[in-house]
Amino acid sequence: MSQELVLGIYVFIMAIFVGFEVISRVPSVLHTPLMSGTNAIHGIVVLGAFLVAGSADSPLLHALGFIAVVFGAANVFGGFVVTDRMLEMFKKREAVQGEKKDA
Amino acid sequence: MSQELVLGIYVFIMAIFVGFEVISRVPSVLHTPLMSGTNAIHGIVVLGAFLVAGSADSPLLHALGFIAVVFGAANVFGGFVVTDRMLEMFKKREAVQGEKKDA
Amino acid sequence: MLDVRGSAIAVSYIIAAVLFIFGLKQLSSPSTARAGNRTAAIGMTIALAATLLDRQIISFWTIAIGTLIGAAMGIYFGRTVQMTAMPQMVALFNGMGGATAALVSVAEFLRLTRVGDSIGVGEATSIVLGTAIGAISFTGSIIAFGKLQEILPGKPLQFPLQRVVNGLILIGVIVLGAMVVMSGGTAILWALFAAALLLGAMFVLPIGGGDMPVVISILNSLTGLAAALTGFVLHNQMLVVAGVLVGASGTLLTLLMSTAMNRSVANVLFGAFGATNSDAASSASAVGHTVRQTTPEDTAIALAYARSVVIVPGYGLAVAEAQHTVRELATDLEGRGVDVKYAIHPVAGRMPGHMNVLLAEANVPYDQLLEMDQVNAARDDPSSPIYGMPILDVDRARNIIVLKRSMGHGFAGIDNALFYHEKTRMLFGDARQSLTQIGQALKSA
Amino acid sequence: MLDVRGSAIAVSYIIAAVLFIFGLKQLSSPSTARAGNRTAAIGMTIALAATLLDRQIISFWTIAIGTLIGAAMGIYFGRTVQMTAMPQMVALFNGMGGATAALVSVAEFLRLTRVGDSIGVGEATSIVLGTAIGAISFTGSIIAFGKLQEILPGKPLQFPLQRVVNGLILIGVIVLGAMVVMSGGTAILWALFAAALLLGAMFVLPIGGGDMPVVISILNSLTGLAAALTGFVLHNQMLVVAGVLVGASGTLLTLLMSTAMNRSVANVLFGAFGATNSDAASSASAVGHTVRQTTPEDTAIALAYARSVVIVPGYGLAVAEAQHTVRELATDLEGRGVDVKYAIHPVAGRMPGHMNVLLAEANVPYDQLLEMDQVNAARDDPSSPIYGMPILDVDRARNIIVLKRSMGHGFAGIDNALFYHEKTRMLFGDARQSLTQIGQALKSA
Ligand SMILES: NC(=O)c1ccc[n+]([C@@H]2O[C@H](COP(=O)([O-])OP(=O)(O)OC[C@H]3O[C@@H](n4cnc5c(N)ncnc54)[C@H](OP(=O)(O)O)[C@@H]3O)[C@@H](O)[C@H]2O)c1
Ligand SMILES: NC(=O)c1ccc[n+]([C@@H]2O[C@H](COP(=O)([O-])OP(=O)(O)OC[C@H]3O[C@@H](n4cnc5c(N)ncnc54)[C@H](OP(=O)(O)O)[C@@H]3O)[C@@H](O)[C@H]2O)c1
Repeated sequence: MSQELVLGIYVFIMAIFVGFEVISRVPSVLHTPLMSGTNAIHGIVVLGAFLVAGSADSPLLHALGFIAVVFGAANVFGGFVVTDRMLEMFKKREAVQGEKKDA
Repeated sequence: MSQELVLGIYVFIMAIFVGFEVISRVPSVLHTPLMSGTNAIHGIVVLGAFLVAGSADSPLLHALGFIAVVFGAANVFGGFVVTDRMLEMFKKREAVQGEKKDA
Repeated sequence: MLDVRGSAIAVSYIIAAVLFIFGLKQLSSPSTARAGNRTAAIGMTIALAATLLDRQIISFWTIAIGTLIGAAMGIYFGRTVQMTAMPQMVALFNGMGGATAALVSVAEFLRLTRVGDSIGVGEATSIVLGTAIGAISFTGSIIAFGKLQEILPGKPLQFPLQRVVNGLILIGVIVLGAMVVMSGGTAILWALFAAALLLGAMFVLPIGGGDMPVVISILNSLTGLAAALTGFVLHNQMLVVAGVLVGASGTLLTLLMSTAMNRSVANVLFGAFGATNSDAASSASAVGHTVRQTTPEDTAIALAYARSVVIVPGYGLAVAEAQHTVRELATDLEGRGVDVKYAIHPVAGRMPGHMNVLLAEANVPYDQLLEMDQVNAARDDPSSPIYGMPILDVDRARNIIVLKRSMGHGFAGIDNALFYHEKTRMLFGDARQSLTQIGQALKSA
Repeated sequence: MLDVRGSAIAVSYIIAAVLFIFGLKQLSSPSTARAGNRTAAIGMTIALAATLLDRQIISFWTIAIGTLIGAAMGIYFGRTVQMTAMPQMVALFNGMGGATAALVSVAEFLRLTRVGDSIGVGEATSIVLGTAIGAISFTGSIIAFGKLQEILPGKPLQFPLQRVVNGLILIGVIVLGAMVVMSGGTAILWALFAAALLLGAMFVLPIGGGDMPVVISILNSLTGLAAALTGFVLHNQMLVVAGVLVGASGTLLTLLMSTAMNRSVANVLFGAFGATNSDAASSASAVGHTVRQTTPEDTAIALAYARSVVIVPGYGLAVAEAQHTVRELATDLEGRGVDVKYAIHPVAGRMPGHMNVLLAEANVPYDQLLEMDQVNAARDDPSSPIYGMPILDVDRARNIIVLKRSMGHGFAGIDNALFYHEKTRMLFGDARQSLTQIGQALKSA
């Protein structure tokens, strides 16, 4: 094993613990936004697509990179936008009633 | 920055998150055992003392290593023993009553 | 050793990873959840901006055009999708993420092999797994999307020897993967890619539409894993952290749903639920209990004179888009001094927490949504496929009124003993129409 | 690249790190806490056994003898210490851990410089910080031990220009550390070590005995940090993880205590609490309210005819070792149908959660211990140094009986308005004696 692999394993394992600890605190009311929010986060893989598309020197790599960027960007932007839309709707009783008075 | 340093920073940061997440779930009833249990865990630094004492080739290093091993071992053994003693006393209502019947 | 630019990029990635974690932490309370999503989006922006500083990138055109197109698509769909269609949307975006991870893995392989260096075992393994998992997640999500969007039939699609065929494809993927790790070869990696695409589709096709939420959740965690593997290939720890966070989230939600459905994950994936048990279900309904009907007017009177009304929204309410109507009805009842609450089963709707989103859309404040705290496992019929699933004790109510269009069986294809309960009255019709009629009747009551 | 043995050691360390985390997770419930402590101990055993496989180790004698002596000491003290003396014990063990970290850092420096290689800035910084923090933690803990054990006076020890002197020592430590990082030099490192030892002692001496719990908690987290830094020097990530976990724990407990005391951490460390405010305190007591006394017999009757009794244990109960007596009294009262509960202030006793340990020792089941859920911040006197500290609303009770030996002021040195409340009766005398007398009176009541 290389020292880098050992360190990588630590990062991996610690991330698992962080993930389970943090996410197990999300109440079930918020599970749909959680799902679509994490869905947006894994779109971060688009940075790999940036690297491929930006350094491509053959038509094949260009094509692969382009498709990957399109898909990845759609994942990221769509994911965050739709999650924000959902969470905008979650309001407290007072907020909802305040709004009704305004209307 | 070396790649190893970058990885080390990730491990460090992730450990901070794990630590805060895990420990913030410990109820205040258990804060004294938590303090003495974590106190035992930092005794793990005795493994550094093992390395120093085991590879010493000068009287000074021998002395430093020896003192460090004694202190570190006292920290580890004392910490775990005293925590175990404390936690042994924490009992549920039924357990306590069962014991009283036995007596 | 990283130079100054490399160090700046590395530090940006660390900051992004921390922001992702903080974002998820903020998601744990409705009052901070929106800020949490934005925190994560800021992390994403920082990470992507830092990536553009990478010296490897020599041309920005492909990136710019690709991002524009992708962002336009994402924002358009994200803005316009109906809240009832949330599960499809998540499936679609998830598939895109999976495709990205697979394509990046393949491209990295092409780059690394062309340079001529032999790839290390660790890297090759990460590439193979990233390609396979990403591809499975892509086609699996597309099929799930098709089923939920009702482009494909929701019923489990089965054919003889299906499991054998799927098993063979799986073995093929594994063998091809091992070959790539051992001897390289671009052609083999492409074959692996194709086989994994096929496997993803074949794996989801035989699963019933009612089980799609679980499937999407699993595919979500698979895409996270594929992203983390890409991180190993690119030596980018931030990607590993982000991917693992998503993987953990998907795994937890999957376990939670299967607990709430009282079925193992394996049963969901391989049980072809809603197909095999249809005989038992129809025989049960043949017993010929009587069903009592009611009218919107009678319902309105019962509601007006109730002290406490508990609304148990199901998928029908979502499909009929009656969340606003039910909200108006509830406001009316509250005006009359009736105590109104919503009791939401954890797997009501088409994804976990889906009903909460729909009711939030209809302006129901989140502190009025009761989570099912008193669940009562296992009831009357041990031979039923949903025996032991946590249920809401609606039959403890003084009166039960069920709103649906027919005596149809829904996704699960099982008869519901509640419909024949002596306290139950059925109010047939589209949920929105029925609720509107009740509302009108209530005004004159 | 690590060879097979190196890989085995690395994997063992990873397992140990995971076990530490699981151990702490189990500590979050009283029913699994004991198993959690053992899980951590297993992790420790695996880690130490793996270390012995290290090729660097050529002689085992020093290790064996040192471990034997240290283990014997640790086990003896751990077994025999009184539960009331827990805080001292933790301080002592903590100091030993700090000393170990400092000595290991110094020894690593000696080794690395003797080989003649120049040390990298990162390593040198870790060594300097590890040495300084470990040394501060060592002497600081020893002074805290002395204060709690009443070898040293509990009152803040102050002299003119103290802050200036401490500031100068701190600057000295920083300058020496910078010199070591820049130019090396064993002599300078020893000077740094000595200065840090002095700083630790000087830092804790002016802090009052009542604030020792906060000090111990800070020193605990510092030792964790020192261990983590040693991990950086030894390229051992498990040490980093373990050290950071302890650091996080200490930091959280520190914040929690200062919140519960309604004081900032800075105020605790530099406020010399209990010294500066004594004038205000004595002037308040000079107002001359009347104090009403009661007798054990009257108390017994009041208790016997109460419907509900809430026992609010303070440090006096611990010092008098009356936890068993109070438990017997409570059992008697319960036998008479009185509802007995314990309400525990978060910083009652000498460390957080200390009272819970003492009552558990007296066989009080943990589900009978109420945590203070309704705290009421800020009461009558805004000029009081404890104004705003969360308090238990004991004055909402029908009758209040205070057990103490005198009208003495305790650690904080502040008068208590409760003693002069019209519903309050003072029962002077040692807590155990008073409680025993009440118990006897109760038997004949
Ligand atoms: N949420 C999750 O996380 C999750 C996870 C896993 C599985 N699932 C599955 O998803 C399903 C959710 O249960 P469910 O009861 O919500 O869905 P369901 O089983 O599909 O039942 C939907 C019901 O709604 C009625 N309906 C449909 N359109 C209607 C309309 N316009 N007006 C009135 N009624 C209408 C249907 O009856 P008619 O046709 O007679 O009108 C049908 O009985 C379950 O099968 C569950 O196992 C959910
Ligand atoms: N637990 C924590 O985490 C924590 C953290 C930070 C600070 N502290 C500090 O620790 C102290 C804890 O408060 P505390 O009220 O428990 O301690 P305290 O302020 O020292 O008061 C102890 C009281 O017990 C009485 N007492 C002593 N021996 C007695 C005996 N044998 N029988 C009967 N009474 C006896 C004393 O009165 P007589 O002399 O009149 O008998 C004194 O008033 C506070 O100052 C608090 O700020 C605790």
